[in-house]
Amino acid sequence: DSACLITKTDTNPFFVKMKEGAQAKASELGIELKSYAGRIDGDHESQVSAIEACIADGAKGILITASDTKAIVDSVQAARDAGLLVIALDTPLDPVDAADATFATDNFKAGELIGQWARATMGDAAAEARIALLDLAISQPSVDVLRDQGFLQGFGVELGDPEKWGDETDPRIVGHEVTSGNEEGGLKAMETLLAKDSDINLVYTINEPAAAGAYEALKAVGRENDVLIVSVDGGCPGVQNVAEGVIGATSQQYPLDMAARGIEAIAAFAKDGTKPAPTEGKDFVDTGVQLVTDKPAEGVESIDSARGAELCWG
Amino acid sequence: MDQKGIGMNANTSAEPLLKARGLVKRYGKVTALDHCDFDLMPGEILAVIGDNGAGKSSLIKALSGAVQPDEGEITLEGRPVRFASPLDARGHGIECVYQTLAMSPALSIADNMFMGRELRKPGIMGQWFRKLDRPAMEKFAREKLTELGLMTIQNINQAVETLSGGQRQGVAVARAAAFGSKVVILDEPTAALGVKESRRVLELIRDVRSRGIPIILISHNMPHVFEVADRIHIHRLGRRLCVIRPDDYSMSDAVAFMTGAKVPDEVATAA
Amino acid sequence: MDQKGIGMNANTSAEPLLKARGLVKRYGKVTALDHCDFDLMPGEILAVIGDNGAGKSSLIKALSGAVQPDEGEITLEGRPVRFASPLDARGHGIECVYQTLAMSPALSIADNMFMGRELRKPGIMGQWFRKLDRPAMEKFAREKLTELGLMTIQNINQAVETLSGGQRQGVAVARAAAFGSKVVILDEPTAALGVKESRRVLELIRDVRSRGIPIILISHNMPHVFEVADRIHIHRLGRRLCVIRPDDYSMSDAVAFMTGAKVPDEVATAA
Amino acid sequence: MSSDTKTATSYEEGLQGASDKVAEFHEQKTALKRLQHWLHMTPSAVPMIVLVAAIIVFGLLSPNFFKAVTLSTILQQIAIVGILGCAQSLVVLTAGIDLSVGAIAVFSSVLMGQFTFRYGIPAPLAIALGLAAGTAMGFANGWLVARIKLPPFIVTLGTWQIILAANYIYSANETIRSSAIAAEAPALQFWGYSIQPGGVKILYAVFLMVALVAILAYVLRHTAWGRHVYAVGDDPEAAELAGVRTRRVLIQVYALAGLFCAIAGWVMIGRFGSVSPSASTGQLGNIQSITAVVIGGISLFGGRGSIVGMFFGALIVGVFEMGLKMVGTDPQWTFFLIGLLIILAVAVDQWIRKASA
Amino acid sequence: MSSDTKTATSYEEGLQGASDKVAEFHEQKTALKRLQHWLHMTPSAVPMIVLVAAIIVFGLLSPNFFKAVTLSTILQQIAIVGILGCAQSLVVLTAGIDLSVGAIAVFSSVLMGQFTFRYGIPAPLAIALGLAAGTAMGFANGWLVARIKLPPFIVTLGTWQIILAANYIYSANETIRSSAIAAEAPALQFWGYSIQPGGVKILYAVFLMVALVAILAYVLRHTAWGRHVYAVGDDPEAAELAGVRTRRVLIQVYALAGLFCAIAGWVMIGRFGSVSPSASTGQLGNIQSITAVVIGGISLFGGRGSIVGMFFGALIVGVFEMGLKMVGTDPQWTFFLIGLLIILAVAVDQWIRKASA
Ligand SMILES: Nc1ncnc2c1ncn2[C@@H]1O[C@H](COP(=O)(O)OP(=O)(O)OP(=O)(O)O)[C@@H](O)[C@H]1O
Ligand SMILES: Nc1ncnc2c1ncn2[C@@H]1O[C@H](COP(=O)(O)OP(=O)(O)OP(=O)(O)O)[C@@H](O)[C@H]1O
Ligand SMILES: O[C@@H]1[C@H](O)[C@H](O)CO[C@H]1O
Ligand SMILES: [Mg+2]
Ligand SMILES: [Mg+2]
Repeated sequence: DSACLITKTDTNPFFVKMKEGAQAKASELGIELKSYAGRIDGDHESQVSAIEACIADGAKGILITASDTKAIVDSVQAARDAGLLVIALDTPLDPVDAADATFATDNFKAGELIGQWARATMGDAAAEARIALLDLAISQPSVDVLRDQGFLQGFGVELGDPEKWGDETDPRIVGHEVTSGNEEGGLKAMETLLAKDSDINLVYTINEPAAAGAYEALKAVGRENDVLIVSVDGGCPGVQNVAEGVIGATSQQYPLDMAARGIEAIAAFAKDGTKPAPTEGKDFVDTGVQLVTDKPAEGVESIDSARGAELCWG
Repeated sequence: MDQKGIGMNANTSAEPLLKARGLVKRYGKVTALDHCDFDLMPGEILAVIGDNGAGKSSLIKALSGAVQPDEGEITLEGRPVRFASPLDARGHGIECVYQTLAMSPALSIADNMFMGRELRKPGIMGQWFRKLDRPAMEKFAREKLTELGLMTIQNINQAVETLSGGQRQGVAVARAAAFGSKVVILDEPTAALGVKESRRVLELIRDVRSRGIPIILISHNMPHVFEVADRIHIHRLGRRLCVIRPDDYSMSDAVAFMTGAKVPDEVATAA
Repeated sequence: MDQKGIGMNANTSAEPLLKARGLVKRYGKVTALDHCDFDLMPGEILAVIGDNGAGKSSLIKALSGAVQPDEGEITLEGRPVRFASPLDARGHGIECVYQTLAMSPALSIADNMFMGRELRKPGIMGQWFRKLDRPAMEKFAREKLTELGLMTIQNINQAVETLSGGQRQGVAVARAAAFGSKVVILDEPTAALGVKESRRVLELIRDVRSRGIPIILISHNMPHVFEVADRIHIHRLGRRLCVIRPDDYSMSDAVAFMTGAKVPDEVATAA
Repeated sequence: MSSDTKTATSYEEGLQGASDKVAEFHEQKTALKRLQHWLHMTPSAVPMIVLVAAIIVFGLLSPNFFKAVTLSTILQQIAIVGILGCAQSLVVLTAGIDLSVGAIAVFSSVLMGQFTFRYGIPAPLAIALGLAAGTAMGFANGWLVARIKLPPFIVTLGTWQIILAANYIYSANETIRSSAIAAEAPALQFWGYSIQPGGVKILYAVFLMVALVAILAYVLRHTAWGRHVYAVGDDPEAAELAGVRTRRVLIQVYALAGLFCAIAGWVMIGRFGSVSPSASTGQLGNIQSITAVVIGGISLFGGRGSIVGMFFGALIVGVFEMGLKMVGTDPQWTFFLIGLLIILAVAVDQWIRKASA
Repeated sequence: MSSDTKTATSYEEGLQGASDKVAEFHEQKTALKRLQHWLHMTPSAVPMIVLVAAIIVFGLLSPNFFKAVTLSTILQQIAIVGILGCAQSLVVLTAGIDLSVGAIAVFSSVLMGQFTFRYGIPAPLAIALGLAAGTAMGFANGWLVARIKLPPFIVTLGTWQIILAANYIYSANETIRSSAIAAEAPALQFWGYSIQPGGVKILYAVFLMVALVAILAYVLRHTAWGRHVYAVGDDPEAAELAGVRTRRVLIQVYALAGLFCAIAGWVMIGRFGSVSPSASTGQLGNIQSITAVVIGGISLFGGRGSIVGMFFGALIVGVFEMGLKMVGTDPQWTFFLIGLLIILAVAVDQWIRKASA
């Protein structure tokens, strides 16, 4: 039996780990795994051709982290029609039931957790916060929007259209900049926002590499100790950065777990046609998200960096 | 100062077919044409001679629409004209062989000869599908080259870039001679040609004139010039110095004028 | 078949300075050189004449390293040589003006003249920082052009692309004449030149010879050829038809040989 | 004075009876030579051979590769690149380059979708407007290149960013769902329909691509306009002097390229079902189409190459990507090998040309 | 027979006493004309003027723009693009293009990092090895271009993908963290150190960029090798015939470009602190550097332009990006406006050149 793993890219450590998890489980269960990825984040077309290749190749099932959650639906349907089990990983499809099952982090919640933590940590100062938002890309893919808007909601900023970032009117927001989710982008975006307003004291970042870049920019102007950085991912380098105080708090997700459970589901499906059932009360299997911080805040559940390091994936 | 042609015994009453007055063309610091005048009479072969860099090519480029003069005016058959492009001038029947030949190296001889005036197939294919009539174009091209004696060309579909320098020049001359209807301009057409091929070009020039079409011939070859020209426009330092008839002056005189060794009488008195 | 030079009265005992035997060069379907022989004697001016497309340029390109012949061998001063590039040939003292002139249009006259053999500043700047000695190069270039009478060039730092066709050719000739140490090859050096400028080039050719350097001159200008050449290599259909001395034959004969109107006696008997 | 005239050219008496013989050369006609000559004369043959070789190799490596379904899937995967490649070929033949092809395609598809769904314009009209908009974007490129005389690379680098940003801003990053389109404006998905001879699905889009390639091949080879495109790319100054309206031809080429891109945009809707402003064609379409063009043997310096070569170029890339996927190569290794392929394909091409020259 | 020789050229008697006068022309020397002429003679002046204008406009629009910190931030943001631009300029001057610059930079930085941390090689040696590796990658490009005679676009399109894929495969996408580098191998971060005259921070990287630009400007203008680079780009056949070893020059140019890219990779470590294989320079470095080169007035057809122009080109882009962001435009609009800028800057340049011609 063979299975396919289709990720958004294979350059982001998150997906690298996801692939490792899938590969390990697949070898264990004697399944042949073929992996595909887009060239850039948001590369929808490559994912469509990957699905087509899986169908042509007679795979039993597909694990996919969709780049365009609405647009991929037709291709997913074609695969299901051809008798493949399709499982959405990390990113739910739109509508969710377009896939046979979904194993995902709740990205809005991931954002909300760091937003709540930041608000609780700042206390009264939250009313005069100067917020920098370091987002992913100007095409605003869904994770980008969900985390950003979740963070703002958690922090208590009134959202405009929750389907997009950048339309909020709260004066505490200094600006949004895009980072491509890497150190280089995080650094440049932070430098730019600092030039715009040197009093920034809270930085939201789409992921931990962007956070590391932002930290370098802050360090360069000697503000690394009085600015709060929050992020999402919970990769091992990110958790270590939490331990070292680079990042204040991060929402940890569990890609290895997602992938492994996805492979198990395909193996089961190949054996007797059973399909996985969603988490109770949700329309997807929530693989969980936990806040990692060494400065726990009241009213926000969290684990410390030592525990985070045990669970981390990079 | 109005430069007058001298020695114009015949045709003095006739109106020039192509006339220019006060042409100026500057390239940055260099003034290639400096208030230059020009007259081409109907049916004549007019040679233009002058030192290297005197501005001969610039003059004929201005006359054929390849460059736009900064000042001055041009009239064709008495009507003022402004050529915005070589195609424009061609539309008025002025055909030109430039010193740089103006060929597309990767295209075939036939393609080059018909560039901008391709023949289309008769009937629906041509009218509706705008299909080229290649056999007709190739036949025509072959004929014209044969007339020029360029038989060392082995294949009419050869790319122009594979031809020798002289072969290329032959193709360009054949093109102009075949299509010029009012004026044919040749900028050093025999510069790269052999003895045999040069002779053919001179014959061709006479042929064209015998069809009633006047020719402007730029050449550094005095024997050729004196052999075929009806009148000789001598160009010096960006302007027309004088116009002579080959019967009235010797080659030595012409060379002396154009190099500044002597000053023609009329100009001397006028100055 | 070994083509023999005919009418070689003098120098028959002397060994040719540059010699080629059985050169073949094919371009796809076209054979530009067809087992061609060649001899250049020390200190002579050898003219090469032939129809357009006869293979003259191909021959000198093979001799100067610009193309690699498919077959045949070349000897310089009796030693077999293979030139991998023009620079290679130049290293052996062979300097060539190609028909296409080989200039970089955007660079200045001085840059072009010294391309590949630039002068460096004396002292540390030149040795360590490899700084060019522009004033020296410009001075030299200006002198050489003045020798050729190319005074219409207004600025030695002008880009070559802004020169007239003839001016460009003058620069190329000046370059070769200034640097050739063993052989100077000129492929139609006067094709685009005016009467005055052509005369200077002929004088220059004689000058170079008087420095003991032999010259290969390709030209379609019979009077020039017969005026300056010591011997004339007649090229026809890709090979050497014969070699004549200008004193033994008339221009008409030469033209008849090269165009195939007549067959030289020796060749006729040999065939 | 005519005395010296006569004497001056008297040596031309020698011309009497000059031979008119054409040089004849003996050539060795070995089989190899003849093959090389044929390859040289048929520039699109080289990519075709690479293609056939690739298909055979992958057929041997992967048991599933040699099925009709796989091959039809490859065709449908290259439909968009093939059409963008037509646009790119036109521009490259004029010695230009068009970095905006993908952006024009995506924006045109978004316009078609939004016109229908945001403003309620009937789908066929919305499509026509989308095609017109694409043409206009191409025209703008052409105008800047031909009139303002800016380098094509820089013009289309600029318009690429402008169009892509406009695309995101105008669409507010909203995807229009496939089910909505199928229900309300099926015309948008026209090229996604298929015929199924013997159970093998072939998209209309594939036929469209083949038809466009054929038409363009005809136009370039057999009409005056086509010759002018080559002449402009070969030597624009010479073309101008020879009487080609170079500026007009350039503008037409870019506008036509824009139209082709808009058609590709329409095809994207059919192929992907939905309309998505963040389709990666916007980012990658230019490089993909240029890859097809260059593997197909069209010179980036203009004036040389054929559209059929581009088609084979697109096919080669498609076969390689699919083949490597089916063999199960890791994506990064796929990129690595495609990179090698690009260089190798062109090197082989070069080698054959050189050998036969 | 010499009788007809004499007669044939007898008309040359007319040359006796030929004038040696040079044509003299009266020119109107208005101030405007003189300005135009100066601009024409000083090609890098045009981007400089655009730059100054941009700085003034943004200074007026945004109160914070005109601060030393902002300006030093801009300089440090363009350091990498500026160094990559040096590499790109060299290649573009030879009428080539290098799409692999960013990939070489990123891979070189990864190699320096991994050599140090994976194999425990001392940092200075690891840096030297990284620089050598970058040079080798450039050499490979040059070899393919000069020896196999493949078009530079296609070669570097291929090596771009190959190097980037190799980079991901080799590094397993692992980032080396800034704190680890600072603790164990500070030499890697050398160019991230700064001096702070009057509190304004200036990175060593900025000085390096300026020094590299200055050196390259000298080499191109004042050494024979520099002239050969121009000649090769201008007309390679003519250069070859004139005695330039075109192939050797090409290989040197690409190899040197590779070295510059590797230097940029080293600078990246200093600037970003960490070593990340997925730095966006790998994807975007080529377009960014080409933009700088073209805005700076270097012709993509080779042989024309100056490295100082490239420097101003990089600065213009830097000033615009920063300026627009400070004025508070939305990132999508910034993208849009940068696209416009690219076209406008080159159009202004073209216009001035034309007016002065
Ligand atoms: N595009 C150009 N840019 C700058 N200067 C130019 C340009 N074209 C011509 N010139 C200059 O204008 C002057 C006249 O050139 P032109 O080509 O008209 O001379 P010509 O009489 O045809 O010479 P030749 O007999 O050598 O062909 C020359 O000094 C030349 O350098
Ligand atoms: N690069 C090339 N590719 C193909 N054919 C060529 C090439 N160069 C020359 N030829 C062919 O070789 C033959 C000889 O050309 P060559 O240039 O040597 O002639 P030539 O004697 O110098 O003529 P001309 O007097 O016109 O300069 C011609 O038929 C020409 O078409
Ligand atoms: O959801 C994933 C991961 O969380 C990663 O951090 C970045 O890419 C997103 O798409
Ligand atoms: Mg001229
Ligand atoms: Mg020749």
